Amino acid sequence: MDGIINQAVLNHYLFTGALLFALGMIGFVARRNLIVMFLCTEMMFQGVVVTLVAFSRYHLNLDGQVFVIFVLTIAAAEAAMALGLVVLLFRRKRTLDAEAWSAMKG
Amino acid sequence: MMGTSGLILTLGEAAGTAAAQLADAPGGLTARLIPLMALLCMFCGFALAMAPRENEKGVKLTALVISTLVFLISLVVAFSFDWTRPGAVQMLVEGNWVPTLGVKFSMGVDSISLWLILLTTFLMPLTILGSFGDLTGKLAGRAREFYLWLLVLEGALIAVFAAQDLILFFIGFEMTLVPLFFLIGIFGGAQRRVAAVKFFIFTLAGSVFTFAAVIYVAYFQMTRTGNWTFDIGAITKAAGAMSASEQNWVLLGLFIGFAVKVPLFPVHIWLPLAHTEAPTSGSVILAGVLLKLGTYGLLRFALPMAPEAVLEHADLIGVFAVVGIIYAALICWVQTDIKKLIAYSSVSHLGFCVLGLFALNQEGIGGSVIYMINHGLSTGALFLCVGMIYTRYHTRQMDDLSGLGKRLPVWSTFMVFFCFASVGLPGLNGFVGEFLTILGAFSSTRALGIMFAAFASLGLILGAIYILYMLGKVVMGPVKEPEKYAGKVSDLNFRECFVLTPLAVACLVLGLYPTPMLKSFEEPIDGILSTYKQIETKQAETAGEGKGGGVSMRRAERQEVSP
Amino acid sequence: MMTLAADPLVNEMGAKIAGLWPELLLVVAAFVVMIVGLSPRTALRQSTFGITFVALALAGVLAAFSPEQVTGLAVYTKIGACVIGLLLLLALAELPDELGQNLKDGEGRFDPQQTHRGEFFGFFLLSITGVMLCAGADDLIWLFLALELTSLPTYVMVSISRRSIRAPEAGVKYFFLGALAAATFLYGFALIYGATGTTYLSEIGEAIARDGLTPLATAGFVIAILGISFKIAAVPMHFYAADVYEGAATPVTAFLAFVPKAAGFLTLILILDAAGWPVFAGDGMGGDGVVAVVWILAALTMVIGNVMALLQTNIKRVLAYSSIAHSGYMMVGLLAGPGNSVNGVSAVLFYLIAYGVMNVGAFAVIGLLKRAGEEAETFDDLKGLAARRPVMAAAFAVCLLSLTGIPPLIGFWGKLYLFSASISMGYVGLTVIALMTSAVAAYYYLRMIATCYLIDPDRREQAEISTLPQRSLALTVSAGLVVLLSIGVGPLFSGADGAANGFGKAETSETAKPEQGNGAKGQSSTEKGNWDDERLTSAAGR
Amino acid sequence: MFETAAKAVVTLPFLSMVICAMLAFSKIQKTQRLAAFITAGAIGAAFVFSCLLLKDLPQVEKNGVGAVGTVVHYFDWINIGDFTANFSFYIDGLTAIMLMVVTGVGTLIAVYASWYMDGDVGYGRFFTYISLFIFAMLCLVMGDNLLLLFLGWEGVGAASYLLIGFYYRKPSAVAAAKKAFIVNRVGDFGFALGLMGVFVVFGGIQYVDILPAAKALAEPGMVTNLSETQAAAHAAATDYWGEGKTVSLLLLSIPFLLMLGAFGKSAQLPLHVWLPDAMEGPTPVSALIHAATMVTAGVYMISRLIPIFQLNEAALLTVAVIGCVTALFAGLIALCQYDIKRVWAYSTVSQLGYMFLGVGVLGTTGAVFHLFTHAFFKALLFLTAGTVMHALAGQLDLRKMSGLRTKMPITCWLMFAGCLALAGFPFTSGWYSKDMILVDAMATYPLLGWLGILTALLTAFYTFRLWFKVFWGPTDYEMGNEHHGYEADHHDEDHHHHEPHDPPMWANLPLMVLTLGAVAGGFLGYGFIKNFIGMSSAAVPIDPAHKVAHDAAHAWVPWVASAGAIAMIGLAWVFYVRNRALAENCAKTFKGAVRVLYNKFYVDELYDVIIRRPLRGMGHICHLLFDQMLIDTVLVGGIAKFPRLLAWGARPFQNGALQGYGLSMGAGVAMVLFVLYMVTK
Repeated sequence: MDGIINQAVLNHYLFTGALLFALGMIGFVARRNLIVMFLCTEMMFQGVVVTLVAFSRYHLNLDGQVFVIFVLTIAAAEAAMALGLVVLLFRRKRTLDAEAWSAMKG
Repeated sequence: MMGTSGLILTLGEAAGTAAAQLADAPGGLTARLIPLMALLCMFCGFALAMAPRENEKGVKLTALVISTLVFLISLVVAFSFDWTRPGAVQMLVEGNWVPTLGVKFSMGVDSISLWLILLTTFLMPLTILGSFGDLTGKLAGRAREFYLWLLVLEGALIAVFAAQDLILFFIGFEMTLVPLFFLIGIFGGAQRRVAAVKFFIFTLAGSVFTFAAVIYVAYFQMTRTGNWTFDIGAITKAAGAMSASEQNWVLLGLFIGFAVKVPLFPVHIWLPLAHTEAPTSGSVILAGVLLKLGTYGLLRFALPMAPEAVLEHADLIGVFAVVGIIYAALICWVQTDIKKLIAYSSVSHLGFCVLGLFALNQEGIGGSVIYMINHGLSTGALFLCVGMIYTRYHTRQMDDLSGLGKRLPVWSTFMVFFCFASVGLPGLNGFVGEFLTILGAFSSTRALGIMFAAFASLGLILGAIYILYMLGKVVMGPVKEPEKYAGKVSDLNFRECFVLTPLAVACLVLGLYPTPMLKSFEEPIDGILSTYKQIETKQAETAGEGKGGGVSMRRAERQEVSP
Repeated sequence: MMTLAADPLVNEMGAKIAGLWPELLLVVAAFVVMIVGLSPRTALRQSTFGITFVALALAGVLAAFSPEQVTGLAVYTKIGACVIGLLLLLALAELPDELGQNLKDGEGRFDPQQTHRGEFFGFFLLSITGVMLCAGADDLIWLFLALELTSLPTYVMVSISRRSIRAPEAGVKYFFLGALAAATFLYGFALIYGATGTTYLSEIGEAIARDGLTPLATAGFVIAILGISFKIAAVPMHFYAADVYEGAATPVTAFLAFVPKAAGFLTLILILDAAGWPVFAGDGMGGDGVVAVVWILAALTMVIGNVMALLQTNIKRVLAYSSIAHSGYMMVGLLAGPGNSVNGVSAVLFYLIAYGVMNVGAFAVIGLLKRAGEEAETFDDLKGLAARRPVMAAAFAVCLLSLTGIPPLIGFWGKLYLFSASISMGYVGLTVIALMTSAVAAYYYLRMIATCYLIDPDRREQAEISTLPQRSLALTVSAGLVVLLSIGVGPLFSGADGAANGFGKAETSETAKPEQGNGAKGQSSTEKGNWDDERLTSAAGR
Repeated sequence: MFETAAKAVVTLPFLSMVICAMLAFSKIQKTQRLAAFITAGAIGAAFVFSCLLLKDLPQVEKNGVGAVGTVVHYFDWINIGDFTANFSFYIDGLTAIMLMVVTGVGTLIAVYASWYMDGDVGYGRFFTYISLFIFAMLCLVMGDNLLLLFLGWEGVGAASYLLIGFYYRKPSAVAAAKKAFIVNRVGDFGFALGLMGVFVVFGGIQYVDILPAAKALAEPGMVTNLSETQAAAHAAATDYWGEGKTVSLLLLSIPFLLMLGAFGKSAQLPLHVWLPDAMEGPTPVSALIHAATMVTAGVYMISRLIPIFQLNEAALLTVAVIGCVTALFAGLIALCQYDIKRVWAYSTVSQLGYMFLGVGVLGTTGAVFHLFTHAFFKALLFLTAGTVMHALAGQLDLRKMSGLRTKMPITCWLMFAGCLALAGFPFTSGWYSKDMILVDAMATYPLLGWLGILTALLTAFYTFRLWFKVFWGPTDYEMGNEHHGYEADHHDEDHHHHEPHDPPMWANLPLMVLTLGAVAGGFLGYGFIKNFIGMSSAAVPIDPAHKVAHDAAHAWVPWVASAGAIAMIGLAWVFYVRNRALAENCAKTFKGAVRVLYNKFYVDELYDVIIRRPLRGMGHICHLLFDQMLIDTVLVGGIAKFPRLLAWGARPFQNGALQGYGLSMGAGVAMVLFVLYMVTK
């Protein structure tokens, strides 16, 4: 294992990860299409992934990267579920607008 | 690994050990009578749920028989109680309940608990007998539930008074809410739902503070000894060492809960509503026994656990008590509903009770305890009387009723008698407590003082005013009845007389010969006051070194003189 | 702390597997159920329930005889999950039939696309497996996977649980917000990993003990806690709860109120343990932030949960908010941590089981109420229940009173335990808030009881009461358990206590604690200087 | 024997009460008669036992030390801590006198009442109450401690309440009963506080403890061998609070507090208002309770506790002044009343004023003597008035009767004897006792003495005004419309009411005995009373030489008073026999004064405006404003609303939109991180 990244480089990666995470969150709030919203959560996951990988390199161990593999797996599973769910929803209301699903409140 | 043996298995095991522990209690069967009473009430109460709905008579009789049986058992307990040492907790039954927190199922009685248990068991059969004619109309066919809850209530009350474990006390304390909630909510008047919910929430909201204080005191005890226990004796012993500010908080916590239960001005507001809406039996037990849980709690916990805080704040509490006495009495005077009037009079009377407690001397506390019992008898009887009127005329408005002395002479005689007892006529029971509590406040060297006694005594005048006002309207005056029932009602029947007579006799006996009871209170009260004596000697010592200080000096001088 | 050796190289696969037999059994059973559920033969399809039931029961027995190396926490959780799982299963049993998927009597043509029966029980088993795995986790990755295993099936269960349009709505809200929360706690995990350089909980714990809670670690823990508070429906991640609970079929709601919550709390216990119970970190160790955050969140959770419940007319929403509030109570215990005399962790574990039991009872009643084939879930539907079905009403009342915390029911014992722990850690203020809010809670619980008992039934307004034997059984059993456990509460107490024994007890015993503290401090002061060296050596070791 | 007798005296009326109550409940009209026999028998037996006590008294007294009475323990009553109050009796000369009065007059009146109440539906009930009253009164006079005194005190109050309200369907009777009890309670309020003060200062409330201790305090040199408790009381009293000030204040205020009780019970200003109204009760009740016995309890109490009153000169002066002013005040009102019983009622208030004047100037002998004689002649006057009322079917208005001498001669002359005694005609009983008080008063405070004489003149006038009006002049009367206290239904009107007539002989017998007492009680009882007071705690030690000188110097007082009284009788004769028009002209001339007097100086109205209405208003305010508005709605309601308020605040975040929830969650996370940053910074 070679190429220890230093604190400064780590910070760049971390910043990138945090940015992705935050963008994902903003996107989730700002967009109305369910599929786009789901992609935004995926983006948040990717932010985490970047962070994990950066730390992994920084600490010089593989825990982080192992973690990333599992995160990606779970993300894939979620994507599959999301697809199913979106299909189910679209069948019921013929729209993917998140606003359409706000009957329950209070 | 810990706790791996499976929940069900351990549960069974624990039940077995608990049963074994119960069975191994020393002293044979008599020693186990107290939990027996409580459990008998509970089990039989719940068993009533399985009784056939049609067999109302059977249900009534069963309830009566069970409560009478419990009364008899309590008499056996009273006779096997060693009256030469009334301050000691006797017939103690202990079993581990929750070892992790040191919670025990422990019941035992000293003289104060025993008298209050006797009050409960004495009132209950009479109440049940008195309620035989109550469930009519829409409520017909619901006798099962009614007597179920009454019996459960009795069990909970016995548990409260006999509890020697704080958690057990608290369990009983809170458990009383449920039966009364249903009694008021199902069998009450027009506003019964509001009343039931208000009663429940109000009391519960108060008692959460008590709960916090209880846990804190138990925790404090743990820090002193290293073991968790909720044993009342142990906790009380340890609690005195709390710092002043801790004591203040603990007192505040305990006080809020108990004050609501008492109920003390200004948190009395649930009581008139609960009383007016409750069925007669509910009112009787509510006024007769349940309110005493508050004063009993203050006596058992607040006084011994936070002595310094009590000394500091007794005057303030006294002010609330006195204001309550006068305030409630004034309100009584403008009531139009007889039951509401008596309900407010309870607020006024319980003010005396609290005042006596915080006088912190034998006279005051002894008076307060006997007041608890006496108020239970006389006010309970008054509620029964009002209930008898209500079953006849279906109204309790003073404007609708007048001159019943002519129509119902026997009832009127009882009514006047109990009113006199309630108003504190010497020779009847109400007087003993009322006088002693005021005397305690008057002569107290630890707190309160003459002005408290003076203002409390105004309650005597106002008490006479409102009670006579009510008598003058209802019993006396030209005959007036609701037209629907005019001339159709009959005087008390044998059953009703049979309900009221024992109460009247008890009122008279306790009014003329309360000394044995009072004497039996001395020792337990001494136990409570010993904490205060210690504080005073401590203060006297420090004061002896420095400059003389108020309270302790007075006390010290008195002690020098009296022996 | 953990029984497993810290070094992953010593990690013997066999030993680990031996502790996972219950989980393995459940996973296998889940697959079996999924396959059998697709069988065209009605009898086989209907056997899914039986298989699930037997599997759960067997898993419970297996868990009870777990080998030595399995932690007390895991064993306790597994048994608890199996017992409550069985209750939940009883409540859920008739749900696929209620959906009218032409399965019950084999009438109509079999359409594999229309049947969810197998999936339903399969997902159910998988989710419970997730909870069990959570308890045994010794690694952040494992924890993450277990949490997701718990959650993912529930998304599906919610979405397909009802024919009503509300079910997909609940599903979409649950799923999307769940993903958001998952990303959040994952981010926290990443930061924890970053701060300590390891994903092993025990090593994280050592690192924290060594270095204190660095700002990065603190941020990691707090973000993780925030993310996980979605699972336990705590502020600020509670928003979904009411809508999802309302939208899902009632038995599924009961499931949601227990299973993810249990997983969440287990996770919180584990990561807070890794954080060295920040409370003890006290001065200089940087735990103040975590404590403050948990304090505030607990208070807000209790307050918001309880007050919002007051406004509801829908019973399921009321219970949803009450579920939020109960999370708040448990957070109070969590904050106390292993405590210095009463183990807050064991209090939380106790309360989880207690809550699970009474919760099933309360939801089962609602599950039995129907109006025009749909769920009847408003207060009006409860009117006169006592007169019509006294036993059912009594069981309902017992569960609700227990939720209120009326002694001597089990909810009271739970609160006693929680609040003793928090008071003994000095959180008197928080305890008072908890108690006051529980008095507020009494109002809405009482309102339900009052509606059942005190309001006379009006013929036209009456809801139908369906006769579902298994759901009724679930109700009866849980009410019975509430009563039984209330009286014989000691064993459950000691069980929870044993489960939490691993946490803090040794540290807090009078002698051990100061030594450890000193040791940790001394270590950190000496080794802080050559942080880089250490990093290098550890890297070389790998 | 002595002890048994003492116990029997109290127990008999109690048993009688229980039996009568049972008879009353039985509702069998025939057995009701039995109640009268039982009551009269019980009280009579109590009288006999009292005589036995009397006989034994001197012997017992010789063994005692000084004026300390004998204590007979019956049973424990209220004992707790340091506080002891038993059912024990304290028997000395004063007790003996009171016993004679209570049981003696009580027996006579019970016999009379058995005729008077005949045919009333509440016959059994009436005698139950009478027994209760006698029981309580005996506790009052025999109790060995202040609390038992208080028991009797309140007990007679309750009996009085029940008896005044005997005709309970009459609103006026109900109001009067209520008033009596409540006004008495005001007095009892003071009494109870005084009692407690006594307990604090003296460490006990038994006479055996407090009386010697009080004497020791007043004259420190006189008692040398203080007992332990007394020493304690002494020490405590001098320096109880550690400052020496507060307690002396308490000690000084005790007499004032006790006095309030006495004023209430004995209807002195300003608590006199209840007694005239109390005449709503059956006449025997008025005679027994509201003239002869109960109302004198205040005098008894002050006499009994005279050592404590002696500790405060101002208190004694207050008692004397109040007594004197009340005497005059009530005498004035009596001049202008038209209701026979009310005249006698005001006269009672006035005579009680004399007694208070007596004790106020330390003339306890005179006061108790007057109490004794007054019991006889006032009972006689009331009973004869009752006879008249009975004869005229409840008619009591002086303006509606005249010249009844011819119809009921016996009654006429019986009342005449009573009037003479009341007016203080020489050598009647009233002359002896009243003038004893006047001499004492003149010797101490001459002004009060002269006011007393003035009152005596008024007394003579109003007494004979009544007698002349009723029995002289043309025979003319208007029947009342009452049948046993209630407006008569015409169909059951009793025939023998149509013609006024004397009662049967056996009913008149008690009246004759009373007449004997009224006429001869003075010179027969003079030595007896003096002797007994000397043997009691009420004896005031006075230098004998001094006393003789005083008496000699004021020997003129009785003669002046009686001369004036005779003159006033003459004046009354002029006004009400010779020329009745003259009286009416006079009344017209002084119309204003007459109206004020007729309306009793508007005291009732004043009390109504300044006390009753404001108090009831306060009740309404407390109920509506404080209880319902402030506490229930604002305070409790507010607290109850608070959680909902919070919930309304939180609700907008629960808007049901997916993004909204996402936003809230994100914002929540951000805020938490911000807080974290602030905390750890």
